[in-house]
Amino acid sequence: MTPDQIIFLLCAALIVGSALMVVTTKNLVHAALWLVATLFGVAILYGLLQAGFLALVQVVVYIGAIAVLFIFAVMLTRREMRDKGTQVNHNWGISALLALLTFGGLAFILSSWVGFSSTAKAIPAGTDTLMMLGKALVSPDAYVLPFEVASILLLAALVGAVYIATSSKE
Amino acid sequence: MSTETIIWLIPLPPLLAFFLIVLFTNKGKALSHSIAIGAAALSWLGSMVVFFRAVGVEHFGKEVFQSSINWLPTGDTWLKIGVLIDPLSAITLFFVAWTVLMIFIYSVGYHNYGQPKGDHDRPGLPPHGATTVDEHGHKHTVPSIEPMYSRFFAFIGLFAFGMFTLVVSDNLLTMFVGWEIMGLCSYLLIGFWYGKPSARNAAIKAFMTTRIGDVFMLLGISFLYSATGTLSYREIFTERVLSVLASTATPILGLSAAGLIGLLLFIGTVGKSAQWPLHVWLPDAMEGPTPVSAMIHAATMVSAGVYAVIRMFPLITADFTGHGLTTTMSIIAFIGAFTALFAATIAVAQNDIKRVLAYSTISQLGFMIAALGIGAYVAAIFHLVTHAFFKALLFLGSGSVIHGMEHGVLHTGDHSIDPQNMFNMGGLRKKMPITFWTFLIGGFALSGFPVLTAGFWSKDEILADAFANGHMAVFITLAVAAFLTAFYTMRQITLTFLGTPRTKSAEHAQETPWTMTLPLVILSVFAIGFGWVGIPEEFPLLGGLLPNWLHEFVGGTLAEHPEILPFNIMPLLTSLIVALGGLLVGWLVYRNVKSVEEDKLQIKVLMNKYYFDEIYDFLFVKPAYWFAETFAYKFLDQTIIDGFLNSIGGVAQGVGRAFRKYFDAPVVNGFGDLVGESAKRIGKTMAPIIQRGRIQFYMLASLAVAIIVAVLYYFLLA
Amino acid sequence: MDFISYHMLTTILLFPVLAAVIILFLPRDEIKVIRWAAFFASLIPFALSVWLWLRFDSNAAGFQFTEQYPWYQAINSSFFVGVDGLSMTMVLLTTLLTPLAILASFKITDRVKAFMMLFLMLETGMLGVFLSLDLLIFFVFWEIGLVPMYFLINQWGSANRNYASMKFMIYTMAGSLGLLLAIQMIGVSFGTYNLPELFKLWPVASELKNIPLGLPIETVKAVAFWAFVIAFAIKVPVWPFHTWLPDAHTEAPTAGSMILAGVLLKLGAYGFLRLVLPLYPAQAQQYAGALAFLAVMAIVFGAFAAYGQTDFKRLVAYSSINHMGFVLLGIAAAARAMGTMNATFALNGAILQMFNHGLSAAGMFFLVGVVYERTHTRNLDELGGLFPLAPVYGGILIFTSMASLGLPGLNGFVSEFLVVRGSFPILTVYTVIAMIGLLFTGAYILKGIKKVLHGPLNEHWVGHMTEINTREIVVMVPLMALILVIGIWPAWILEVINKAVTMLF
Amino acid sequence: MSIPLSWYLILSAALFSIGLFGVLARKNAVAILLGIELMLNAVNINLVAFWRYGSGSIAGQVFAIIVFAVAAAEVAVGLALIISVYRRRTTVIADELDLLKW
Amino acid sequence: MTFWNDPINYIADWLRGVFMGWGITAGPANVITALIGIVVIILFALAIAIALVWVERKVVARFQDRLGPNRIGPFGLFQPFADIVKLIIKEDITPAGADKVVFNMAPVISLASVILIWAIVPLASKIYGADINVGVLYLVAVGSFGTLSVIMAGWASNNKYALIGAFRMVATMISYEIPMVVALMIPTIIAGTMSVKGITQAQSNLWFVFLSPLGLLLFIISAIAELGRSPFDLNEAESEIVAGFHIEYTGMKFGLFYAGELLHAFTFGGFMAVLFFGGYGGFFGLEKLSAFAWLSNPFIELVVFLLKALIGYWVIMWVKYSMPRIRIDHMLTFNWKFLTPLAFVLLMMTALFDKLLAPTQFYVPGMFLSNILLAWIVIEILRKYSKRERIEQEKPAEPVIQAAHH
Repeated sequence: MTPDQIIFLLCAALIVGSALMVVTTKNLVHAALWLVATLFGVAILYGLLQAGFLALVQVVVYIGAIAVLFIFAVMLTRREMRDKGTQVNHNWGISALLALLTFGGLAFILSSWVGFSSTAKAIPAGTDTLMMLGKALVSPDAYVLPFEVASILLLAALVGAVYIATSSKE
Repeated sequence: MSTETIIWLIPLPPLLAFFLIVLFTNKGKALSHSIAIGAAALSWLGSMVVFFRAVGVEHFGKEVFQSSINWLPTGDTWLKIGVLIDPLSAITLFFVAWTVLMIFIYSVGYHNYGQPKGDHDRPGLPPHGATTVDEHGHKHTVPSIEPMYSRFFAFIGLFAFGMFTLVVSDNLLTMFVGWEIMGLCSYLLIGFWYGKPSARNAAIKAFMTTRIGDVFMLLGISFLYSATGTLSYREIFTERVLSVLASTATPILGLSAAGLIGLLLFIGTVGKSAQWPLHVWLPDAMEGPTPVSAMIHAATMVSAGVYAVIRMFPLITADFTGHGLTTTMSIIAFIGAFTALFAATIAVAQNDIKRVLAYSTISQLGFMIAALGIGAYVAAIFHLVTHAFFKALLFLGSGSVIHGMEHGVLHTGDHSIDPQNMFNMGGLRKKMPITFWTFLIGGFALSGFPVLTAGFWSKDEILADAFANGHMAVFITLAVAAFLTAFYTMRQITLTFLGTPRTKSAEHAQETPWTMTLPLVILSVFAIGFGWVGIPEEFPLLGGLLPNWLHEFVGGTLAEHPEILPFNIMPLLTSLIVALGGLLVGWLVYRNVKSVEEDKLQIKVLMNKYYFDEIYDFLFVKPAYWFAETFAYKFLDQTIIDGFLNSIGGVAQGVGRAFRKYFDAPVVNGFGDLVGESAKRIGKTMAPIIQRGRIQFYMLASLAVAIIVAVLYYFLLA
Repeated sequence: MDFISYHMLTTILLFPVLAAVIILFLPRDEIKVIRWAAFFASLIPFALSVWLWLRFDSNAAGFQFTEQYPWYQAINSSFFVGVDGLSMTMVLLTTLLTPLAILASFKITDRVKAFMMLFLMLETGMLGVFLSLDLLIFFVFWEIGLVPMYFLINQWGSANRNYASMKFMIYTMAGSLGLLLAIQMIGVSFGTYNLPELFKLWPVASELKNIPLGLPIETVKAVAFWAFVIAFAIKVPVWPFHTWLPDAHTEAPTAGSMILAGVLLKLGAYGFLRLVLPLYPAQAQQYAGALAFLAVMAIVFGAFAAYGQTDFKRLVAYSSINHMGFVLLGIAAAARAMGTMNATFALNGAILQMFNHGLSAAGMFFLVGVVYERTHTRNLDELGGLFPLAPVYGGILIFTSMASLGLPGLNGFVSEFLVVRGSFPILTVYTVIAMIGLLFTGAYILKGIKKVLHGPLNEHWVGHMTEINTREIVVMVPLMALILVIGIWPAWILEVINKAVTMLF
Repeated sequence: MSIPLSWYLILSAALFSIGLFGVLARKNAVAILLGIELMLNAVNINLVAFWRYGSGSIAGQVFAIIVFAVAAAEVAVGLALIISVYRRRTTVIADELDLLKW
Repeated sequence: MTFWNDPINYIADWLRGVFMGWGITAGPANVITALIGIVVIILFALAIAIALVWVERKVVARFQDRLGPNRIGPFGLFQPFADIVKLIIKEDITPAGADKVVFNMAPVISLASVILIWAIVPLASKIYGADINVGVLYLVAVGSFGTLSVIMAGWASNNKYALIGAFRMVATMISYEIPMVVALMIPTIIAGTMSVKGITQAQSNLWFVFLSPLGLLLFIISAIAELGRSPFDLNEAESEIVAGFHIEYTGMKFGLFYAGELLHAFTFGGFMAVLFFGGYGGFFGLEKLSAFAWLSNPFIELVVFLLKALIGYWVIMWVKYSMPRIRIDHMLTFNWKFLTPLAFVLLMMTALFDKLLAPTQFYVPGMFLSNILLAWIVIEILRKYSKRERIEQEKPAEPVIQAAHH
């Protein structure tokens, strides 16, 4: 039981627990908050995996974005918050079953994979993964194209979102 | 500058002038005509330099000025084009340069440069005159300036380019180029006043008629080219080539290749020099402005036709053994002689001052052709040159007369008077003296007034040649033609200048400005003087006073010098008689004719030119149009071919319809509908159960299916 | 640049389509932008092909700038392009005429976007035919060129456009049907569509590996020959197959007629030169007489029919038939006496005639369009007396007419002279008959000028018939310049053609 | 590193399933989006874990980043859609948006 | 290694020694030491915050031509402690209908978001919490917690003013994060690293302000916006929404927000120093001379850094107290239509020149001049624009139509 494992287990607990809250809690705003917790936990996981950059990006993108999500939740869901009725539709039971099945199936298939319980070798000293990542993202013989495409996607999404959200005006 | 370079440059100034005027200066009248005249003067200068250098060379016929360049790549060889000045082209260049320059200058006056703009003149119509108010407040109607002044100079510039090109070129191709360009210009200039229906029809007539000739000429050129592999004169007119051509036979009329080619080319000339039967366009061409008639239809272009035949003389006479004309030659001789007489007879009955000259042109060209037909090479050239001078002179003179008459017409304001009709004139002698005297000189030259005039010497030489070589038919025909020539010339002079004015307009006729009279004077000098360079040695008294330079010089063009004819009194007497007789008779008859009615020669058939226009119209023009419109287009294309196609289309449609009706609709569609219907019914029953529009339900279902499939897949695999 | 210079032909070939795609994304209402975009887009291939022309080595035998990419390996068909002197001239002509045509159609305001896109696609189609060295590719582009033209006529044409476009379509389709079959047969028999190879294999093939239906080789060849000939004859068009042309030309929009007359007709003649002569020398020689007969019919009846017209545009359309007849005459003559000096003359003449007709016919159609735009009639009897109203236009019209009349000093004469010169010794009688056509060429041209320009000032058109404007002059200037230059100094282009001809045949 | 890969995989599987449940079962459209976020994160955990435990290639992180981008885009558009739907129909309950019904 | 040239490690080792002495194994010992370090840093930050209270009030007073606190202690130095006492003894109200948990969590997160930043603030070459290779990004990331806290507070207090304030705050923060990030990218590009320490060292010879003055300007503006201080203090516009998101907070909770804001401002001042003024170092290479070697002593550096940070903080205050509040739409327009484009242009330009000129001697002048040029162009554009605006305003009939097609 090394510190790492302790930390891992702690934030695993955090993640799963708050994730469950996300999908179950009645109050949508709380759900969003729990989501923040989940994502924060995931960020810590990244940290554990020595992907500091990703961890930070996770925080920036998600927790930043979630704040917005939050606002929408608040703005849109007053009525749902008033009635404290159920927040799940009527065939949630089947859904839960299927979700469990999925989990079971995944776990089963994964466990039958050879590399299932492999452990990581330490990252050799002096390798700057951040540098590698940066180079990989922009070097023509690596991932510049997907990267650019992703940026285009973002732009398109931005424009589209603005358009959709404002179209019903005037 | 080397002579060759100059020769290359001679045709260019007028072309430049053309482009300059068309593109830039067509608004400025003075600028335009200065450019044009300047260009003509440059070419004239060049031509003179070349001419006198040529004269300076001993035995010029043997070594000539020539240079050539590659033009068309043909397989592994090149078609060369170039320039050549030999005695023939040199002397042609001489008179062309002179007449062209004179006529350029003349045009300035003729188109009323310096006169006010017309009151209601339109481009495309002759100027109608303008009203001016003098200091006393009197209204005068004066000639108004040509609306398309600049355009005219542009056109004649282009024309000059064509003519010079034709003269200096050393091969048939570029000659043909110049030839056709002149054709275009004559078309444009005849149709200069395109507003007049008569003018535009005349233009097309001219172009088409000459084109008939040109097409044959093109054939001839192709034939020659394919037979000899070259088009350059110097290479064709060699013993070897000529003998080959003369010896190869062709299926047509048993002519030799040389003869056939000669004939084809000659047909081109027939068109261009308006020989019978293609003469009809020339009289109508008089619709154009008079300088045009003078230059194109008297001095240069029509002469170019003759020039071409003279050029081809070695070819035509390739299989000419000396006695007994070849088929080709006799055809040429016949057409020439016949045209000479035929045109002369028509000329007798014409009342339009320009038409008379037109027919006389035709007939004079006939003289030359005939001369060539009988092998009188030098005589032909001689007459060509002299004729160019005096006929240009006459035309310009007539133009001047018309101009004067128009002035009168405008002054009197009586527009019913046709200023070109000789019977409206008379007594112009006093009104326009310069015109009168120059016209007189020209007329006498035309009718071959003995000794003094150039026309006498040239015509006499032709007659002498015909007589000496015993072509009596030709001799007599030409003699009669010469008589008629003298007669109608005198008729013209008498009606126009002598006696008393027959109309008010004639009374108020006026001498024309110096720009018009100066060329008359200069040309009249040549009309007299040029005859003296070709006086035969054995001529009594005069013979030998001046060396027969012309014969020496021009004769050099041919491989072996044409022999000097022995002198014979017969032809001399003939020409004296016909000339003087004709003049005398003409004067006696028309001395005191007061009006058309008193003219006994107003014979219908003559006045209507033997109905040639009507006949052609009936024989060719109308059928051609019918053939084109009704047969070729309406019947062949629209009825036969398209009809056929449309019927195919119809059949196809019928088949298609039947197919649809009896197979598609019942069988195929039936089955299709069955499938569709059943699917629809199934859908109707299932929809409410499955398709509830709940996205999450869909997701759920798909997930479930996915899982099931996955499980099955896994276990089936395992 | 390096990429470009290695993929020159594909660049020239595909740039128009690329441009069309870009134009697709321009806003529909920005008509000006679209026009200019299309115009400049079409200028680029022209610039490139001029560059190509300068880089082209006329002395080198065979095809240059070749590019080959796998395309349809299952049947050994590859995307194979290249140029020799023959196609080079045609490419130059095409890329020159397209921008002019686009510039000429600036007056169009109806669905400009679609119009321009179709036009650029059309350019690619035509270029493809000229460039491709693979029978299948050749056919593909041959058909591609068809579709945009159909829509151009059918959508932007005048009154009778449906009939005309349908006729055009069906006619050509009918022709290409046989073409396709013949091509497939060759492909099947030899297992390749690669032209240079076929040139080597096919003419000398004494027996075929897998002959369809086990026919004797001669029959097969003859059938294939006629299939090719009819397909191309329809496109040229040769006499009995010509009736689609007057309709199509007359109904098409001005720019359409320009391209139709300027380039599309050349496709047929090009097919003759590129495929028929090299592939079927024997058959060509055998049937040269027939071809010559059809050619002469085209010349003579074309001229007569043109003379019989009262519709200006139709007149010009028939003149195309007449002129293309000379091309075919030259080809026939060459086919009869392959390899001789005269054949070289004839072919030089024919190819140059193709180029020249491209210039003059395009010009004529454009000028007709100019009048039509202003007076909205093409009826010669209603026109007339326009010269005083539009002197500059008149001048240009006369100039262009003279070019197509074959006036010496302008381009038409050179080529016609060469054709006549070449075919006279080989097919004397036909040539002589053709002269009638030449004569009536003059007749109908002069008729056109007379009926449009000449005559007293026509009051009815005062105010309608305005002077030709700068844009239109800009369209005409390059054509006129080339007409004059080729007329006076044809060597620069004829040398390339001549070299190509001497090396090809 | 003393943590076996399996832990990460199981964790992500769990997170994924939870998200899936959220997507399938939640009424509120916004909540559905939240579920999707969870699933995406589960994926990302896997990607990074595989990167860390796999051999040298950086691909895992790159994919993760691209997934971030996709997620951001998805949230933006998704919310925009929800907004406009809410404007028209004043509800964000997924089950009430059943215009696709037969 | 003496206390003087490397205090932190010195103490850390000593502590470790002590713990080992108590018989704790190495691993836990390290952990404990680290925890102690964290606590120290937090305490240090808070201490600064307390000091800042006094500084703020004093400076404001001077700006407003008052004396400011001067009763308690010399120059009123002990005023802050009085305040704290006051805050502590105030009643701690949680409004009815508020979401308790969230309501109470918000101020904590708010302060935490600030203190987290201090983990990477390089106080001196040897005195800092951590030197992570993505420090700059970390700054941004932690900033988003601030956003979160604000919206939580605003929503949880179940008060419309609070919510409005929160919305405004979030709008500001989210939108100004963009120019902020870009402004951060500029030193990153120049220095070639995202680690704040690396950036500081990269400026040992030349401050980046000389390479990218515009970058500094961008940073200041967006920093102020992030802080939500005047002129961007829409979130607590007293005149409209009383106090914005912390309207409902009393006592120490409010205190936490307050301290958080002050500390945040100071921190940004510090980052201004770090990113553009050479941080703790940047003596233009003086310290390399043996005569000035003492400059690189940690304590000197610490002092230098604090001074620079104070100057930055002072600038922010200066702006705050001399500028009026601007309208929310103006603010957003200003960001989206002006600041963001400018930021991107500047970013590209910087990257370009950095690539082109980096090794050459034209580097510094090139960068500087290009910045000046850009600035000039921007000013020109602004002038044209405002002129047109003015003309349109002066036209009487226009506004209707304006409204029409806006």
